[in-house]
Amino acid sequence: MTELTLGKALGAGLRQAMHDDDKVVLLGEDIGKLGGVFRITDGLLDEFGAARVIDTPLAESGIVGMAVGLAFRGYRPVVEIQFDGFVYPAFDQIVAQVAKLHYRTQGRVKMPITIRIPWAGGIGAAEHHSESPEAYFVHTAGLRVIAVSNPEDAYRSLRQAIASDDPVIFFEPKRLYHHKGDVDLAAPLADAPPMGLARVVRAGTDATLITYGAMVGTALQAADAAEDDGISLEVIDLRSLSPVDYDSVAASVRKTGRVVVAHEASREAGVAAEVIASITERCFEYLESAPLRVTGHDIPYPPAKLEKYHLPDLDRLLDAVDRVLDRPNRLTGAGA
Amino acid sequence: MTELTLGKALGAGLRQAMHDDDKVVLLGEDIGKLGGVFRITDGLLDEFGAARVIDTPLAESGIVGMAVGLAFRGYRPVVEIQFDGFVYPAFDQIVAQVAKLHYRTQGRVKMPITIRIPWAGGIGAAEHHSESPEAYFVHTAGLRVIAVSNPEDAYRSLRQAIASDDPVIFFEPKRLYHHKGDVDLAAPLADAPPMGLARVVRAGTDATLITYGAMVGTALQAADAAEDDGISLEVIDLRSLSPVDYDSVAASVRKTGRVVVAHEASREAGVAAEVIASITERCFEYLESAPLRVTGHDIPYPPAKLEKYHLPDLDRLLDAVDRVLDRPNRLTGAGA
Amino acid sequence: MSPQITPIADTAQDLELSERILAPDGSRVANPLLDPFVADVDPAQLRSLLRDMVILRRIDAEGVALQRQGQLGLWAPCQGQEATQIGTARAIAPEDYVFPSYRETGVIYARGAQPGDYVRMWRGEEGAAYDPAALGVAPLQIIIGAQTLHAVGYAIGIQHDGADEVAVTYFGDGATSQGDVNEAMIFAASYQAPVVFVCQNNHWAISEPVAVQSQYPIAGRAPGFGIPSVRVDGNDVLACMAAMRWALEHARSGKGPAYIEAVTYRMGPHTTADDPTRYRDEAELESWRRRDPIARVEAHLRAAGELTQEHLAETQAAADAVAKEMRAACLGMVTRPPLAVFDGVYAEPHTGLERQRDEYAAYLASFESEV
Amino acid sequence: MSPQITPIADTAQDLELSERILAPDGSRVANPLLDPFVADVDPAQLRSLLRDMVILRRIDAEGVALQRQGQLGLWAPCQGQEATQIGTARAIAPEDYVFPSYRETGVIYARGAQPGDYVRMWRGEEGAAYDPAALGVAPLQIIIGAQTLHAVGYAIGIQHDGADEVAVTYFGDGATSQGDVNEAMIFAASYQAPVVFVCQNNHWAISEPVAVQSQYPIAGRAPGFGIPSVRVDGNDVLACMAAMRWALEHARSGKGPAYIEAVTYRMGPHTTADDPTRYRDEAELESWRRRDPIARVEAHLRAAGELTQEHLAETQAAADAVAKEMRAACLGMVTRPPLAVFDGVYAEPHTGLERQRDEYAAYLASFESEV
Ligand SMILES: Cc1ncc(C[n+]2csc(CCOP(=O)(O)OP(=O)(O)O)c2C)c(N)n1
Ligand SMILES: Cc1ncc(C[n+]2csc(CCOP(=O)(O)OP(=O)(O)O)c2C)c(N)n1
Ligand SMILES: [Mg+2]
Ligand SMILES: [Mg+2]
Repeated sequence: MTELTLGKALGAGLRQAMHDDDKVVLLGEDIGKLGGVFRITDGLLDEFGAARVIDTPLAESGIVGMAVGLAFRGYRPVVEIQFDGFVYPAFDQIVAQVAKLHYRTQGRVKMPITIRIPWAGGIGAAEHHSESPEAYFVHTAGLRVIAVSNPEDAYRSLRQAIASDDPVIFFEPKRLYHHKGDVDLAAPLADAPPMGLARVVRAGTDATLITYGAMVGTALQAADAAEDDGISLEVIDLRSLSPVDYDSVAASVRKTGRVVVAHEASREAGVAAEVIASITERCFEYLESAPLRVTGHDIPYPPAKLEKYHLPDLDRLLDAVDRVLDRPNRLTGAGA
Repeated sequence: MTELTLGKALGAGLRQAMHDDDKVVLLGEDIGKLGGVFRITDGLLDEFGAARVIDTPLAESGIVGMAVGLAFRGYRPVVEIQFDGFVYPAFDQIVAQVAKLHYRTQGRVKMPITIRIPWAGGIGAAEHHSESPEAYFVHTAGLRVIAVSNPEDAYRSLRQAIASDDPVIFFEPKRLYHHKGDVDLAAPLADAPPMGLARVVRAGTDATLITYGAMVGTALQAADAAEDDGISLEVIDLRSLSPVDYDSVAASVRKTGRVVVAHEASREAGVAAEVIASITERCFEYLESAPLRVTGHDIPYPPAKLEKYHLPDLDRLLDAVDRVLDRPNRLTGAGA
Repeated sequence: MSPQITPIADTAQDLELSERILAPDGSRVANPLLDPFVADVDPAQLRSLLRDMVILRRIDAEGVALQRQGQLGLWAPCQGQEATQIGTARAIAPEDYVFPSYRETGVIYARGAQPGDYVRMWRGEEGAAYDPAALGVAPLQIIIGAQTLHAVGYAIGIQHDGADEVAVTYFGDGATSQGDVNEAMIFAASYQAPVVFVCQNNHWAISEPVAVQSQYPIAGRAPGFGIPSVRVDGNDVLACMAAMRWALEHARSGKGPAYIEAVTYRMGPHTTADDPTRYRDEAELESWRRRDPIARVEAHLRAAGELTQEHLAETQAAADAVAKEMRAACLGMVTRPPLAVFDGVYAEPHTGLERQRDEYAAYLASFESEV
Repeated sequence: MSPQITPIADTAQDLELSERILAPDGSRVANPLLDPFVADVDPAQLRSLLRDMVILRRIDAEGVALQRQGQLGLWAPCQGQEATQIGTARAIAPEDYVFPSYRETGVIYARGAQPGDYVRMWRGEEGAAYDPAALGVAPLQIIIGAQTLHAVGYAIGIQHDGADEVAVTYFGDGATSQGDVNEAMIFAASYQAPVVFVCQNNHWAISEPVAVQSQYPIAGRAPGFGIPSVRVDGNDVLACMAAMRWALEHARSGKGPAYIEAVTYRMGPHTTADDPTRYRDEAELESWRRRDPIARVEAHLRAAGELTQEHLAETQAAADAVAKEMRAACLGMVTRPPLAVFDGVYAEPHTGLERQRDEYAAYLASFESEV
């Protein structure tokens, strides 16, 4: 085990993937000499050269379109989108080409493209630097969507994403880039659990708290706080947003009967809506109260000074937990 | 009352809006001499001239970006995207600019842009000509999303969309363009119900069937068929997908306790997920069975010869109705 | 300040502003720029180019007929563009790779398409018309301009592989307005990628004349990006072949991308769903009929005494045979079973979709058990 | 085939390939192209340009300082680009409208920004730094290149209104690779819209040298689209002003769009979050220090005996005063209350959002009632 930040774990994952398969090439803005604005690709240019760590012109549609062409040629491109809010110029290439070419050709043309997206808010950034666009990609058939929450998962699932013959949109929570955790760098990929599995991060019995990305940490804090109150929360890190591992989710819901789904992204037609609709379909008879969503508001990401009023935090999670448990709010006494 | 096809009703709506406000300008590919590939703008070039009915270069991002600039200048641009699948090159301009500029400027800069999208499948078309991208826009805060199902609504709500100071993504079901209905061309806009209201198209008591666009017709057929079986279905046409008129929806669900939500779009994180999650939040105690979704599969839109196996049809609706009513399948006897 | 290129006054002026080898009347024009690239083309080769153009026109007519008869959902005719498509495509090496739009029937023909390949997609049977690897041609692309970036990416792959192949991309005049096509030029120039851009300027993007996209010669854009370009008479098969050989040689020899604008004309409707009488003059069409790419080569060969009745008859027979095979392939196509809608969405198992497939299979099976 | 423009060998060669009026040492160079446009600029006016550049540099330094002190989340310095920004922006008429990127501090200064306007956005208080209508400047744009299309749309609006205003858009060298910027040129040329494109080629897009985007002069692209362009020494305030006057006159008089590439240099980091030592040589920076846009004007005025200690002292005092006001405005900013996150999402009531707002208000209120 090696202690690494999430950022370094991602870098290690890229490095290992490039060693494992010389068809893996990295493309993006500023990923070469600079090592990316988050330094995820730091050192890779020196190690693998400019033919495999490619600084591109400043055009996201161009980058993803170029990745498609490289995939046609048998490469496994890994694209870095500089920030979440800059993926939209590439939306057409992702939705109409990356996601559909395998289907269009009945599997004759593979699109083993990984699109890494530094993701989500809470870092006091300027507009477009804190977006949570995952639902767009979850809604897009033909893509897989991964969201990581810790260094170990980051290292493993990035390698899995790159090794996958399917296109993967890979979300990296920016505000965790400097969070540390143990990573088993030597663990063979073959022994790893499949990329699509969720993880019960903490077992519990009273209610299930489902989330992903940076909010997994908040959910664990909520579970701690709830425990002080005698409430046992089960926390699930979805890890894969498409497909969602509904077997694990349903098993938990059947046990607890109460559910909160949380994410930073806005609410309307977001991932939480999907998870709740699916839970309701599968576990209706087990539900003891209405599953609730705790999400960003349905607003554009607000200016940095106001983001704390947008992002779900510990208190909002606990408030929802209280509500699914039909308890008065533990903080305020309201709702009794 | 005048009998018009949905296509003609839209044309009449544009014409009226252009008469009402000379800041209304139309932009798009082939909307001038040709009158659009669906002839919706037929005659408008002759009537209003090339300064107000503007054939644009072939670039959707350019078109929407140009609309943004016109809005800055005080115009009310109405954009025609030629087909649903061609809106993605404009995604960045829509999501990062059209949807956010009003918020960015705290209301100082208005974006009264209407983006008309000939929409959805069932017309035996080639790839990218049958897409249902509405969930992307529903998930995007700052936009309003309208989907019409008949000439009367089309005429009225298109005028409302254009008159609205907010950006509206306006979905027009292609396969209904030739469907006829009565339109009151003289009804003053001021007397019309607000754009965001849903409509109970058919009252019923046993279950609520919620849908929008071309599937409203299928839902009505299902209600007819169910009636023969002694089942009373309430059919709701959402009309507005953002905001959804949850007051109307909830009123129906509280009455019937059973819900099917249907759309052509794929399922994961689609509009039906949103509607079901919201219904569950609001009406949990009223639900007698799990709300079900009947949707397109989570696949890219298939080749034309296979589209009938993708699009929800009467039988799939009835099958879901039977399931929410805990009845054996009325067609097959299965599930008993 | 910078020198302005002259705008094109009218479509008639267009061809005068482009390079040619064969004049509309079939006479040979000396062209120091292009001649060297087709010095080897003897009458036999020219007849073979003519033959391909005639066959292509026949395939195209069959496509229109099949659509009119309800056998195809749509067809995008390429009548009038035979010289551009055959002339350029015949120059491409088998190991090169082509990224076309949807109108390149002649290109896939030249790459060895099988009879069913012309119609499979337009009939709505499959997403791709043919096996890309078999032809060295990416699937027909409907999203305007998207394929140009793919070609550049592929070319960068060629470069990394140290291969001497070339990626070729075809697109229309309308497409030149798309961001993607411009980004493709920028990426290609930045990496000096071995890619050839072929703009088929057929004067129309559906109902919009090329002047909506550009009032200046489109080929004039490439040099600003650092890409050498040539503007050829797209109805002159020799000029097209010569230009393409130049461009391929340029790209193959490591000099980076090259750009061709072939000035041609779409004689038919945009697609079978289109009614061009709404937006274009019969007179314009008529003027282009006089520049027919096939008539031109016939006139040339005939004047040289190199075209016999036998040649013509053989060609016509070959064309009819291809059309017949194409029709038979079309009518013989068997639509895949319902569950095929789920095939090929993912390369690896996807639990969500598998469940949907199972549910739908059970649903379909419930009808069978009914009987 | 088409004439190739010479690629730029190195950054030093850059300025030689551009038009100038003032040489780096402050001496005046005859420029028949540009001179007529600044014939009226007397020493007093030149001093006023210098004054603005000095004040801008001071504002910029204050922005950096405020960021370092934790008062701003980020700052995008424009040090080195003062001549480009002041020279061009001073030529723009009040009724014209500007669509900037995020680095145009000098442009909003020249348009009459208030002290708080420089920092409001970077501090994270509001999405837009200032009232667009008050300055005739659209909000700072972070999405690279998006604003160029807005300028074109606005210009088309001007055209429809029959007004003689001009829309101006600023963007970087990196931005020229974006589809949007190319589409903007295409739309502008198609409609002959009164828009002026100002590319600030400051040699870097974060860590990428301009050669990644283009190995050829960027201004060379515009003519291919039918847009006349000029490449000016962006560190020469007179050349920038002259070029801008030419471009504005061109656009205002109905001749359509015009394009300026101002060749300048970003002396500081990309933003305060950037560390340029990772990717660029001190030697390159040093060579550009010798071409400082402010020093150049000072040298010129001093040599002409037109710059006194008093002038300099007055300017410095004015700069310090602006910086002080800016700091005070920054420190005095009051963050809006929590519920302000909901303000301005829609212009008209939205039932879904209203409900969310009410719920959140009730949730917040529940804490208050707690006490
Ligand atoms: C992104 C996108 N926008 C719009 C369309 C609709 N469309 C199909 S063909 C066409 C015109 C294309 O013109 P051109 O590029 O000149 O090619 P041509 O059809 O003349 O071969 C348009 C607008 C599309 N297919 N894709
Ligand atoms: C669409 C988009 N992609 C990426 C970014 C991230 N980004 C911000 S500034 C920048 C470099 C811009 O370079 P240039 O256009 O030369 O402007 P400069 O910063 O030099 O003024 C990049 C890549 C962005 N803001 N928007
Ligand atoms: Mg064309
Ligand atoms: Mg720059």
